[in-house]
Amino acid sequence: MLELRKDIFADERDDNLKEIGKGTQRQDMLGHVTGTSSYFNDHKLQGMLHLKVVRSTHSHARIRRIDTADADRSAGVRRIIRGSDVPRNLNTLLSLINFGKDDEPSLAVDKVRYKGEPILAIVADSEREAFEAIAKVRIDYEPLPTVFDVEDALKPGAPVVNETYPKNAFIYHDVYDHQKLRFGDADAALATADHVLEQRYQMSPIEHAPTETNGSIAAPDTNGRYVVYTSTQALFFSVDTCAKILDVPSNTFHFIGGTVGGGFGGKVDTLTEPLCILGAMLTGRPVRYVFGREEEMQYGPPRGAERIYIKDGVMRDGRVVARKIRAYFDSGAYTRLSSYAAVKCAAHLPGPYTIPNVYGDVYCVFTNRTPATAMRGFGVTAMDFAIECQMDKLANLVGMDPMEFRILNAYRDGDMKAHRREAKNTALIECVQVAAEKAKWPIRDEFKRASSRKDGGGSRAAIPRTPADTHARTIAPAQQRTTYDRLPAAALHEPPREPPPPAPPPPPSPRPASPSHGAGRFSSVFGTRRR
Amino acid sequence: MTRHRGRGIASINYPIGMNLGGDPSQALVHSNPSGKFTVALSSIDLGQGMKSVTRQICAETLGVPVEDVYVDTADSDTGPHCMGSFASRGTHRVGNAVMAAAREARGVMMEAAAEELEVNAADLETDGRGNIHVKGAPHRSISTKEVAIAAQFKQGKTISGRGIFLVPLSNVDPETGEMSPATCYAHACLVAEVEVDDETGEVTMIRMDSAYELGRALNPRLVEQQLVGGAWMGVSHALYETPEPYYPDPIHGPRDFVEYVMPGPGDICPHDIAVLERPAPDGPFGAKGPGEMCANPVLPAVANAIFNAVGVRIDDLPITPEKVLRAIKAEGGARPQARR
Amino acid sequence: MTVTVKTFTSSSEAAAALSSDRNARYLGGGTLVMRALNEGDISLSTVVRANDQALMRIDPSGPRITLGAGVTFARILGERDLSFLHAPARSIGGPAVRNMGTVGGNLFAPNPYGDFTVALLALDATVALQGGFGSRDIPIEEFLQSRDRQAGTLVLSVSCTRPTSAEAFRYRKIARIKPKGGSVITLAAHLPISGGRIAGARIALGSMAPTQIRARAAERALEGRALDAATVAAAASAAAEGTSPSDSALGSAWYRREIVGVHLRRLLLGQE
Amino acid sequence: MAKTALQFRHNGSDVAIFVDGGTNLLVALRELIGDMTPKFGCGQGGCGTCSVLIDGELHLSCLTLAETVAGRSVETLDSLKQGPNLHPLQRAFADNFAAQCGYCTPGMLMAAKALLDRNPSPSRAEVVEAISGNICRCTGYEPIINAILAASGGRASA
Repeated sequence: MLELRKDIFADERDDNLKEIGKGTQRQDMLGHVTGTSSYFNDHKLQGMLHLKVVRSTHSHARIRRIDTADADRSAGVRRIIRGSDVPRNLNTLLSLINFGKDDEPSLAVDKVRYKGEPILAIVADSEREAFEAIAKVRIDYEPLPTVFDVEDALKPGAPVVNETYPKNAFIYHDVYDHQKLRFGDADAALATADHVLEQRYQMSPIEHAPTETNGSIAAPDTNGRYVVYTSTQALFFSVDTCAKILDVPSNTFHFIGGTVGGGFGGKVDTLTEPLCILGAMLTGRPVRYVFGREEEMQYGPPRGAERIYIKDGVMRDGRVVARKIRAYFDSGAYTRLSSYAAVKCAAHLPGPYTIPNVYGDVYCVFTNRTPATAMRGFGVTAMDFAIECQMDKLANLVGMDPMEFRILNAYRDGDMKAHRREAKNTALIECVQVAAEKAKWPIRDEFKRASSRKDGGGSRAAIPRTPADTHARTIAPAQQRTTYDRLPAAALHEPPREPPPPAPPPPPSPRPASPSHGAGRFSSVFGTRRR
Repeated sequence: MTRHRGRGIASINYPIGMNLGGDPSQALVHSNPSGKFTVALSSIDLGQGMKSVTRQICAETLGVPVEDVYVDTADSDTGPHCMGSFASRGTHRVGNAVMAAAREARGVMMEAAAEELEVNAADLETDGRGNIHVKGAPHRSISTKEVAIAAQFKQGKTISGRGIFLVPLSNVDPETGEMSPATCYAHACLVAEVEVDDETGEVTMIRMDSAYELGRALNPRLVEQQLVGGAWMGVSHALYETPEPYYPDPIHGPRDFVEYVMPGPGDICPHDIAVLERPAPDGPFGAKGPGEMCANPVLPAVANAIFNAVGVRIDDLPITPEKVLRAIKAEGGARPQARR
Repeated sequence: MTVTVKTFTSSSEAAAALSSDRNARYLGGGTLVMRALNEGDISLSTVVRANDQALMRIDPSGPRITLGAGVTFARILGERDLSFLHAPARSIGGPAVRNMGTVGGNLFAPNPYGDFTVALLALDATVALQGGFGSRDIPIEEFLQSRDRQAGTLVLSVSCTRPTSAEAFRYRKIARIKPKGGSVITLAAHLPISGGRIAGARIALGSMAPTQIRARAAERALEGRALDAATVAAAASAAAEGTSPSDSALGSAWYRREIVGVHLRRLLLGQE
Repeated sequence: MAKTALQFRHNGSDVAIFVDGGTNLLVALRELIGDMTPKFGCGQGGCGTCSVLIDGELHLSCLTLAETVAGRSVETLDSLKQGPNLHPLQRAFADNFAAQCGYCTPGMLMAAKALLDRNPSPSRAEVVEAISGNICRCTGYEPIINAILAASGGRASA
């Protein structure tokens, strides 16, 4: 049951609109209820082949030898694709926005870093024949020590998961193994707080579990192009990622998607498209690569696990005066998007409250598990769990009603937030008030009268004196380059490239002799000091 | 055997969009000669309603009925660039781009109408039903269809528009974390009521009451879809879901929908929702985005309700019956807190 | 090595085909065999079917009833005479799975499935098997203990005791998901009362061991006693004895041991 | 590969196809007949997106060996609409906003039809039971339950 509370903030709105605010039927509803909405897999192409990947059976191992002799001869096999067949077999998703280093191969070559990592792609006439060929592949592994705990991974001597980041942590600003947030003097405030509460929170991974699994169909199209039907949540991310990995101009591809059977963040990673297109390039036939459900659950990227430590200082009157947070994002074996989640998480601290002293360190850590990715509430969901459980405990500690405790500490218009921007357009207090009303949860009049638009700013608008870290870490930029990484460091500062010419010649092969086209990046950069 | 009830709350905010690469999205809007409009996007509808909400934004901006607009998503040959559907950016970023494109198209449409009606374009307004007329003189009117025909076949004008929304780049300070992470924030507060079985640790959802502030409910039915479905996912995250039930030990991972547990149709509880609208200054018609944040308050609210019911704190997600039972046993039994 | 489907009109022919081919599996309702095929189980290359109407027979009369191996759960739910089996039949899958899944297939379903078999175990079932060398009846416990080796035999039917009264047989499946989910534990109890005392108690548990097992210690605690609170408490505290549950995605061994007695007590006392 | 000839009724029309050994009905419907309304969600029997009616009974097409439907009648979501007119269940799903991504919708509608064909005025509990084999990841089930109750003339509320 949904009720629109038009009475609140009415003075800030024009409610005399014609189409906005109406419960108009969805444009796609007729398609949905008649089953005619067209998803990526609803395209039947003549002579379609089927791609399945051979996945690592180890969480961490060196690959000594890959023997495909029997598999090559297996009935119905059209092509077995190895890492060496992938034109640029190293990528990181956010390289399109110049954030992070290429660290993940499309097909593992010398080492596997998580159980289920793709090593070979087998293109066959039928799924059954692909499965039969997979069973005939022999891979000789040399198992390596594994690490699965984020804090263990950061300890000296921990197994190195991903050589691009030898300390098992994403490197921020070329210097730090975490993103910092510093606002005021949290340690000093903790020392004088009436109560200090330190707690540990943990969220295990979460699977997106969309009813439609990840997948794509790629087919040679007219004039040397490839048409790609895809379940992607980010069409141009996928187009440009494929152009980079396959080293062809992006307009080689005609991507079609847009109607997707649920995503929740699990279809951002361009998981299937590069190999699917490569399969079509190498066989000249349409190729489908769709995840089975077990693949989706085990090897499709989850929402990563997070471990969070919070130490709060609170006064007897209920004011939270300091919040110190250390958080670890479990990125799995590769970066994908967790590097950004940590930054988003740092900006989210200390939650929707005005706390004068905030200190945060957020780490993106590599372990030997399935790489994590974005999911609904990315970077925030686990932190909100931790903060709000903590708020409940603090309210209990000082003997306050938890609703009133939140209103007391809520941020208001004009307050300075810990990431040093003024709070505007806030509405937390009103939400608490209305929820209390709906739940028939009594709160006192003074809290009913509170407003996001009153009593903020002033002294709450100041940026407090913030001591510099006394033990600022001086990590040398950990730039160990791998054998795959062909991007010179200077490229990070390259201006955006011109778009490719409108009508390129059809690519003669997936590996053109001409200079790299695929490295074109989106036109801007994630902020670093150097800019 | 004892079952105990408890209530818990949580309040949250959520950033709209992301601070990466300016988070841009583009839209193209054009009319055919019958005055019917197409919005071309490369943005994805994965169920959240991208096609529907941008359609309403376009119709409102153009001043035409929603039936006269059709949104085409996700063809890389025809749809201009969009970062993608994530980070609660769809309604806000893409909506803004569509609004800009529709505004430009409307400008041409009004100029073409002005030429036909031999008035100044500034003196014209749309009636939202497919007509353009002189302000204060509804009889001096022309239909959008007639305008489109005139523009195409007589005036040589394209009734079309381009739109982009781009956020100024914000550097992140390595030492302090100073940055502009988002342009606006949605808010929520949720009260969860649960029942806890102190012999089995099983938690049953009894009801939820919530207030969500999301700028403007551009389409209340779509908002309801997100909030109801999102709260269900929040319950699911709180009590059920994990592909690694023994994290950090990566064993016994589920392989199917029997082993990956999510609440079924018999596990849902009544949920009363209030929607507040404090328009975001930079949102399309003030809208923010309800899609992601709707799940977030449920997790801590449920955890806090469990504490209220049986006096144990479970700080590890998901809060399985096993964790609850272990905690109750560690405490020597359930310790119900003050009813609220 | 693609997949070959062999369809026979008699179960004996099907059994012969099954026993002569190590890569053959018998197709019942499809919930196990078709899933294996879909997921790329290449050890399976021959699918054997039988259109023998004998496999579809239900004999609901008499103190022991017989169900053909091909009888679906939906059909059991349609038989008024089999109301004592309705709760276990209804606990399987959603409606589609109940229209497809069979009594015979359920005997082979691993944890967290095989709930109907828990009921059959409590009801002292016997399994009629057709092997390459003829047919035989074996007690269900013997069948379950040797289940891994039964791939080459065909189940023809299952017979079980009809409880003397509705209260004499109780069944409950504990799942995380409502109304349907995989079993955390499944319990079935057959407690015939004779002269106010329990005579011939059989308690069966699912997901408490690699296959469905009897809770013999709990049975001993009930045998010869009246079904009162003290007896139930004794049975409940003995419920986990002799079990060997595993950790799984649905719960740990520890959790299963902790709650099996609670649920047995609630089942026997008729509590929710 | 050896092919087996197979004839059955598909949404009221006779169809004849050749299937490979082991082909399931979902693949036969989608790739050989071209009826894309049943969806692949798991191939395990766990999600219900591939639900169809076989001789009026709800079945999972992914777990049905295609050749077992020889001579039988298979109905998919494509059979629900009568000409241009939506089936009452389709209308009710639309009116109740009971679809978001739409991927589970074909299976949900078939499960709902199987229920209403046998039980025209089900209780809420019966509706819940009827869709218990179908996963929806978007809606939280409530609007789907309400839609089915509304189509049956039942009370559409929580």
